[in-house]
Amino acid sequence: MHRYHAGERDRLAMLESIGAASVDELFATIPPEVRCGPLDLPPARSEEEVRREFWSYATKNAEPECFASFLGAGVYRHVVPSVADALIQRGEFFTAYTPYQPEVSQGTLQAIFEFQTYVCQLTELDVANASLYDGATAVVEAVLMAQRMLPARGRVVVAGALHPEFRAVLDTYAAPMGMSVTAVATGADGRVDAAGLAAALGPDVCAVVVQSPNFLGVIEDLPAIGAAAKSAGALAIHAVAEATSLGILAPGGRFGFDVVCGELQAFGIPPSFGGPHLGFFATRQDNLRQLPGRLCGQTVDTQGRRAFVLTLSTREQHIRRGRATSNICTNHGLIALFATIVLSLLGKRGVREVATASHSTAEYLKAGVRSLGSGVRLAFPDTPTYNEFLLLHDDPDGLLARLQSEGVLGGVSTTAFPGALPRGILVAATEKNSRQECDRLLDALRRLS
Amino acid sequence: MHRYHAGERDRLAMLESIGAASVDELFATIPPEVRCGPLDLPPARSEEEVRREFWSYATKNAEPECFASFLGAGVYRHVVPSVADALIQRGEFFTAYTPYQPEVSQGTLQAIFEFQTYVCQLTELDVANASLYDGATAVVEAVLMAQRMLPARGRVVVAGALHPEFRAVLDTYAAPMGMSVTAVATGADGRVDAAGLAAALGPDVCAVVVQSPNFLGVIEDLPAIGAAAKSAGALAIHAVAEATSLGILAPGGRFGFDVVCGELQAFGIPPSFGGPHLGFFATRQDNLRQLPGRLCGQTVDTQGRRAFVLTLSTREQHIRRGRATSNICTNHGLIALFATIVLSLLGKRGVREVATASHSTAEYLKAGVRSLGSGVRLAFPDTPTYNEFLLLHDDPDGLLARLQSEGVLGGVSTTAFPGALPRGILVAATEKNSRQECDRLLDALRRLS
Amino acid sequence: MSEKSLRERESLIFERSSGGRVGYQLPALEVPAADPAATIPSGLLRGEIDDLPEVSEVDVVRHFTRLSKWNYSVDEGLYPLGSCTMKYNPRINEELARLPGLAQVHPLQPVDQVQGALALMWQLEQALIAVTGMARVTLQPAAGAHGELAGMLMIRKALEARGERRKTVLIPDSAHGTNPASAVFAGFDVVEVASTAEGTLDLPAVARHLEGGDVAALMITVPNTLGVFEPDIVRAAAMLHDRGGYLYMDGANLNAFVGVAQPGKMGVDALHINLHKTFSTPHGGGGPGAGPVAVSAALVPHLPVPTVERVGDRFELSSDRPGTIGKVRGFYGNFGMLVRALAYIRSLGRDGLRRMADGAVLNANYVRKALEADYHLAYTGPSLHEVVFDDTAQAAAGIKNVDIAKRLLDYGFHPPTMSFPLIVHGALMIEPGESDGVEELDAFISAMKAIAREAREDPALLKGAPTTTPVSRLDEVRAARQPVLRWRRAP
Amino acid sequence: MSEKSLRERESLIFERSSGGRVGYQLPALEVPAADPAATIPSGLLRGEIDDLPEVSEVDVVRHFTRLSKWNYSVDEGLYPLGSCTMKYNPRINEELARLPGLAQVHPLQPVDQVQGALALMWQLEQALIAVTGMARVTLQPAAGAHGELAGMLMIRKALEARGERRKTVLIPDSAHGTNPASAVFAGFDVVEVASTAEGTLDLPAVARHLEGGDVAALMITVPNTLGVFEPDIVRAAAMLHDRGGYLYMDGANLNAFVGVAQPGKMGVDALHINLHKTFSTPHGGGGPGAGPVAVSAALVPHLPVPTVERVGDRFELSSDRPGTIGKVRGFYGNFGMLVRALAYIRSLGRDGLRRMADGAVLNANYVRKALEADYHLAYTGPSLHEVVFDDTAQAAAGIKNVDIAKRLLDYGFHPPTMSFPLIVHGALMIEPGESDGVEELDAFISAMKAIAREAREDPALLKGAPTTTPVSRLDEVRAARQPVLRWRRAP
Ligand SMILES: Cc1ncc(COP(=O)(O)O)c(C=O)c1O
Ligand SMILES: Cc1ncc(COP(=O)(O)O)c(C=O)c1O
Repeated sequence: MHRYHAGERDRLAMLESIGAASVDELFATIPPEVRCGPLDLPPARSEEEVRREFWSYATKNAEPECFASFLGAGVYRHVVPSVADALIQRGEFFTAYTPYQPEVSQGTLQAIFEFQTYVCQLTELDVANASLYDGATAVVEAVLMAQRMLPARGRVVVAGALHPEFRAVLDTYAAPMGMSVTAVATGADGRVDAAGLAAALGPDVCAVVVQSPNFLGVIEDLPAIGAAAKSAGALAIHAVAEATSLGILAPGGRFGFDVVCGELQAFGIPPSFGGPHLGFFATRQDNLRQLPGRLCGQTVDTQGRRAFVLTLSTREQHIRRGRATSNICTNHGLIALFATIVLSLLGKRGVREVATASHSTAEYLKAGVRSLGSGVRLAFPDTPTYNEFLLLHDDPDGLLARLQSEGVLGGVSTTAFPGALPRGILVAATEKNSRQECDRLLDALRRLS
Repeated sequence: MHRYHAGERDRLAMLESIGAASVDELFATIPPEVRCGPLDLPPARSEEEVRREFWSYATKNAEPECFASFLGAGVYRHVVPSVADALIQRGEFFTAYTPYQPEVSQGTLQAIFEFQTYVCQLTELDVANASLYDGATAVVEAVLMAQRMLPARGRVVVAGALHPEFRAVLDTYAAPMGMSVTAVATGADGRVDAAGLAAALGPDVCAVVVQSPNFLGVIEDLPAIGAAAKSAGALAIHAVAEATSLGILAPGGRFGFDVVCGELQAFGIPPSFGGPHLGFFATRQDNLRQLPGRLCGQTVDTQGRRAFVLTLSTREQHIRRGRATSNICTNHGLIALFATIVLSLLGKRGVREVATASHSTAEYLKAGVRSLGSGVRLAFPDTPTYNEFLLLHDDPDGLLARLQSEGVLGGVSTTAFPGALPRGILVAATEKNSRQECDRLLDALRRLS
Repeated sequence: MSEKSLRERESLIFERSSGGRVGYQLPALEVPAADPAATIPSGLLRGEIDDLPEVSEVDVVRHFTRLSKWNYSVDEGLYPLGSCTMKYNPRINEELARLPGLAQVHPLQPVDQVQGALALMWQLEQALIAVTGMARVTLQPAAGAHGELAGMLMIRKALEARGERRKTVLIPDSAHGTNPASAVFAGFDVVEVASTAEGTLDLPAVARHLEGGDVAALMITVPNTLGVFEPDIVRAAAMLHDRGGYLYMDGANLNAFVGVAQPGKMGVDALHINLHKTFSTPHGGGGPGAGPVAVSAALVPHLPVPTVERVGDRFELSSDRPGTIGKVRGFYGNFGMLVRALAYIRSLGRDGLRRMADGAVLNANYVRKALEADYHLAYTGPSLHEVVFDDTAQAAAGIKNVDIAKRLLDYGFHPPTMSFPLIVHGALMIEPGESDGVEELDAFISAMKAIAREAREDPALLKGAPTTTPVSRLDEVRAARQPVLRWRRAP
Repeated sequence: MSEKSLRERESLIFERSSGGRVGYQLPALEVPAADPAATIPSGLLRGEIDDLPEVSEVDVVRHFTRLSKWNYSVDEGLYPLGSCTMKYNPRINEELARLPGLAQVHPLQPVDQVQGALALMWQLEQALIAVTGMARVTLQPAAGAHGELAGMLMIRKALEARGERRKTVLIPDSAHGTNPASAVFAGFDVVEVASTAEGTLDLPAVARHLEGGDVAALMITVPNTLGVFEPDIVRAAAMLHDRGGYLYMDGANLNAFVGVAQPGKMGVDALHINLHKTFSTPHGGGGPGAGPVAVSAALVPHLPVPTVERVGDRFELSSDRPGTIGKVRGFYGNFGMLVRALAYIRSLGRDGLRRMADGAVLNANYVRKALEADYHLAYTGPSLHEVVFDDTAQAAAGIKNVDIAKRLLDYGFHPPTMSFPLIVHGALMIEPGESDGVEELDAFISAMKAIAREAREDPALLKGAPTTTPVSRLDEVRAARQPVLRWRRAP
């Protein structure tokens, strides 16, 4: 017998009670033509053997923690408090299902309520859901919501410097839903070109999506973009890929945006080769009935005690089916719990400190690059950035390879992405990058670029 | 303020309620001449910084898991089920105190009761305590118990191949207690020399201590030694350093030994540079009142429900003070829990399999050595061993260094120990050593010895 | 202050805030501190976020430890939630997913730096192909519903490639809510097909719909949401294929027949696999999961990009797939869950996976047999991995399925699924899974039997249940009518 | 079957056993299987151990998860157990102690292979020297009591080195039980010294004993077990030293004055430091701890071997110490706990350690002040880190300290220490520690006040307590009279 299953004694006793001669008998309804022989898989492995196999995968990856790493481009390496991972490993959290039975799920539910609150605080909006898959799908959900709210308008305008992954996923979803996507060119300063935006807007536009800081690291002029969207009657959507930026940057909520959504990975979620990360979605109270995904609300029990419960589920697929506000069911609950714990630990002071430290470190690098006088230069030397910036270089991949051989993961090459991005390297800095790491990068850039 | 402490607001409110102007005031009773200035220590470090410091310690050690490792000599590398470490990390277990309040400690208490049962099963004795510090102090406690029971006898006889660490600790404790220690020479077959034992015994001997498998890996003739001890009127003590051996070898309990005690580290406890490991102690029912350390017993609550409680504590220091059966207070509870979980997982089949696999692997190595015909040879080619054996070699340290450079930790050199041990290498094998690792060792020995 | 009130109530983390407490310390900033007011236009800045909490590390540990204690979980006992496949989540998988060489890998490192990650994904794809007998698998979707969408988008693409724009997707009325929702978000119109009296697919009805020529696909769950194998699945596939349609299989119930049968032999064109069900990645109180989609050769050209391709002994990420639907999410999938699923497959191996299905089916039939006398079976077809009772037998006493469920909480068990499948009114959908031994099932059965007795003899006990849980029944109407969805500082 | 009975009762693991279940799988044996019957004399072999359990992995996880839920722990709330210094156990320390480069290191690897481990031990020794102001520290002892023994053995050796064989050790009657026990196991005779009316050391009595010339040492706890600083400690040390004796300090209460004062300035010759108290290594439900002993220059020659020595930028293990007492345990100490303690010291740093003492003393005085009106203080000297009330005020109602303690369980708190110090009859020894914020202390205080009220108004509530715990009061007499100390298969 296998360690994950019950034993032979159980099997015999149960078959007897069922009145079946063998387990095979219980599969009698499955016709022979769909049956299969033994699976083409290796036999059961012990923990030791499984460990060996996975250690071998792990050692075939270059682990950023062993380098001075400046990788970002949507996935950031911030501090991870030890407590967060320890707590999510409590069986009560990670082996529970979606909290459909509130009487025995108050732990998960209260944590979701706290998560929703954090998202509202970060975004300065009224309501937030219990999580979505990731930043890309969160942006899609926002656009789909806009379409539902403005069904006569079939076009969405997106800033050119929207994360290419967000954009790609939006393209996948938009066409079948009968929507077209117009991108606004990025100006010479790395920001949305105001004239281009104005030109792109029109009465058929249901939403304007702008990411800030944008994919090139640049902080967008949210108030202006929000106002332009509003005056065109479209929903304004602020997409966030580097959520720690919200520690110092005002969110779209402050500027009348209808939705602030995106990715919370930056709050300590492991990169994990791209997932699971953490999509979030916040909007104004008015849009509540159109909100995609689960919501947890406060109520009382029969004895008047405060308690929490999943609510407003008439928006959801299990009730509304084909007319639901989204098809999402399983979301990213445990990662939302993780972020809730991280945000609780960071608290008022830490959320700000992470942002200022990351920003300061990036500014230090930018100053260093300015004085390098070598083969790299800042793409947008005069535009404010948060913790990431684009370095122009003709052969970014070659340069990165040379940096790597000196123990530096210098950033992400723009050649990895579709579209007409300037050739160069996106360099991201966080509070985890020591001054010494920064100096190593600058020194290597001076010599190798 | 520090993350481990409460905040400034608390401090002010509390001082006010106490009616003190400052915290310093509360220390007024400490005279100036014993006061100190700021401690000569670095300032508070963040998790990231602490991690960096400890990673640097870790990388300055050669990690046996990265080698083909045959280290043993009292500390063994057996399989460690993932579940065990996950469970002992539940805060309810590792942040609780000794279970003095049974109503809110049934978890710890029931686990101790199960631990005691496992020890009784492994040793074939009647009662076992809740753990001791380690194998060495367990042997000492056994000898001290013998002395209490036979106060007129001031000498203890130990087999020469008792683990040198056990022996050293015994020496430390024995003299102040007015006891002398006589060692019996090891015979040419690696076992206690029967004639030597007979000669050492006498009416002044309170205990005979024999380790099996002994420090040289050899299985002792427990029935004969037990009988000799008995006929001299002394307590027979079976010390165990490689507890997985009890999966196939009969314990002293079967042969009339009074005590079986020693070290349970082999059941998956991390080597951890020597501790914390897990001392155990089992004896016959008759000796119950003389047993050192804590005991957990079964009883009922006021509603007749089965429950567990620390019991027979009149033996212990907190009641009996200077006349206690031991001075131990804090023991190795969490490690005992770990072993309890490992033993539960291994169960009837696994406990035996670990032993047969370890034995088989060592036998494979011994056969390989026999056919090497090179510079190493088995010290005791004709005496049964369990999973460890002594390879004779003139320059064991040099040979080990050469093996290490090929990625093999070949074993433990006998030159590291005091006393007249034959020059050579103790080689230990467990179920974790693959055939390929064994072949690497044999091949390297052939070439390098 | 009442007894236990301290431990049974836990404030919101925001209410615990106390001035000057900190829960974390950052590494000392060694570079000059940049003043955002100098580097960023002030109109784009914000100040401190006032309502964020100030709590210490121990406050946080206690808060979430206490919260956790109000949850029920697989680690504590049977979790017979139908359709959810709650099974043991091995700890080794958690350990492996956290290996720094896996958890810390950035998705945009050059492929040379991530050969281990790609190898792992490739191995998982191969394993899922072995299990399903399908042509290829995309690991990208984040959950079952997401997989449904990806699958339906592929079907759409395939039709487009043939120059067709069919709009209709047939879905039995027993289907999970995500099926119609996903079809709609893929741009289709859903036509619901009523189930037969046996609760299975109405093949003649399907045939009638096919006549219109607009049917893009049939979405069907196998075994269906009653736990019954769809007897006509092969015929349905053939009929669809004859009429240029596709068969989408909801693979949420795959656990029932792994190693016994293969969707690849049933004529399925696409199915999602909830790794968080069949392959034991933890449900996490609501995810994350992973919903790989296995496809037939017909849909391979339309897989999302990138795919992992083996080239000699190297692995590559390929986006060279002209017919692709594109990407359905960022990067390559919920890699952390893929790690766990592959570890689970390796641990169980060929025979263990088959025995997993055996165990699931055995357990469900054991529970069915034991409770048949006490609870009504809406459909009596043979069960595979789950059995759906209803509350008909208790209706006379005014007892509803929810009352039975809540009373079960008092007996220390998580209840079955209730409001699903919709074709069973007052459903009690029980899926015990294969992890549990007979003693746990027996305890559950005794509880269910005791409740059946109580329903007859003392129904108020059920109506008033639960009484032993941290909170009693909630005012769900109030939650929805006066939504309070976030904390705000009391004015 | 009664409600909740399933979750509130958990069988013994042995009772869960079911034929054919396995909880673990070993790696495949690749070498030929040796038949022990062929390699080992049959008389020395055993067969399968019949009563070992057969359980699956999920059985084990559930078993110990359920058991854990019956415990109270620091992670859940205030644990005001006097003398035990229950404080927050940081998770980062658990993470670091498990680094493979630390946890997997074998103690008998050549020193070149373990430079990191030795560096860590050396750093911890330096840090403990900085805290105590003593000359050197041995990290070998496994716990406080073990440290006491090591310290007393060193004193014995020092006397021997001077050719003296003194037998008497003076110990105040307020001392912890391990003090006399350790002195006896070090071969001394204990003479108990009655405390003064203030509960402190009776200096004239010490002086009288010293006249005999046989006093090897005085063992004294600072601050003492009432939480009061010993006012005469410096004078006592001088008197002892004048007469050739030594001062052993029980350092269990060191938490009270770290960064404020140093034993090195008090004339202490040896003290143990319970790393599991002051330096937060987890208590683990009964250990493991670690009990390093810091010594004055006089005892340095007698330290246990080996010591860690720094030679240039290398570290060595040295056994070159002719006056050593030898070894008190295997290898070098509970290294895993040393890792945690050093991490704690690094995390708190210079100022954090001082603030730790501040917090402990502040919290104790806050609780004292708040409860003074409700509970009787046996000794009224100023408190440092703990305060000892007694049950005198409740005695009229027939209430004992144990009744108060058990009632506190119903309010969700762990009780104070009770049967210690022996000089306080009916003691309630409260040490809140520094981890808790004022709201947790206030909750505890309200509970204590409520109980004081109940003691007057409804004493039966206390006598019948606890009622909300997994079990009620136990029959401890039965446990001792009819000892059942292990499970046996029912015949
Ligand atoms: C039958 C069925 N289909 C689809 C789904 C949706 O899967 P997911 O929650 O992974 O999105 C579920 C989940 O409960 C299900 O039971
Ligand atoms: C004052 C005092 N001394 C000594 C000890 C013994 O320490 P340990 O339990 O670490 O052996 C204790 C432990 O409770 C104590 O409180």
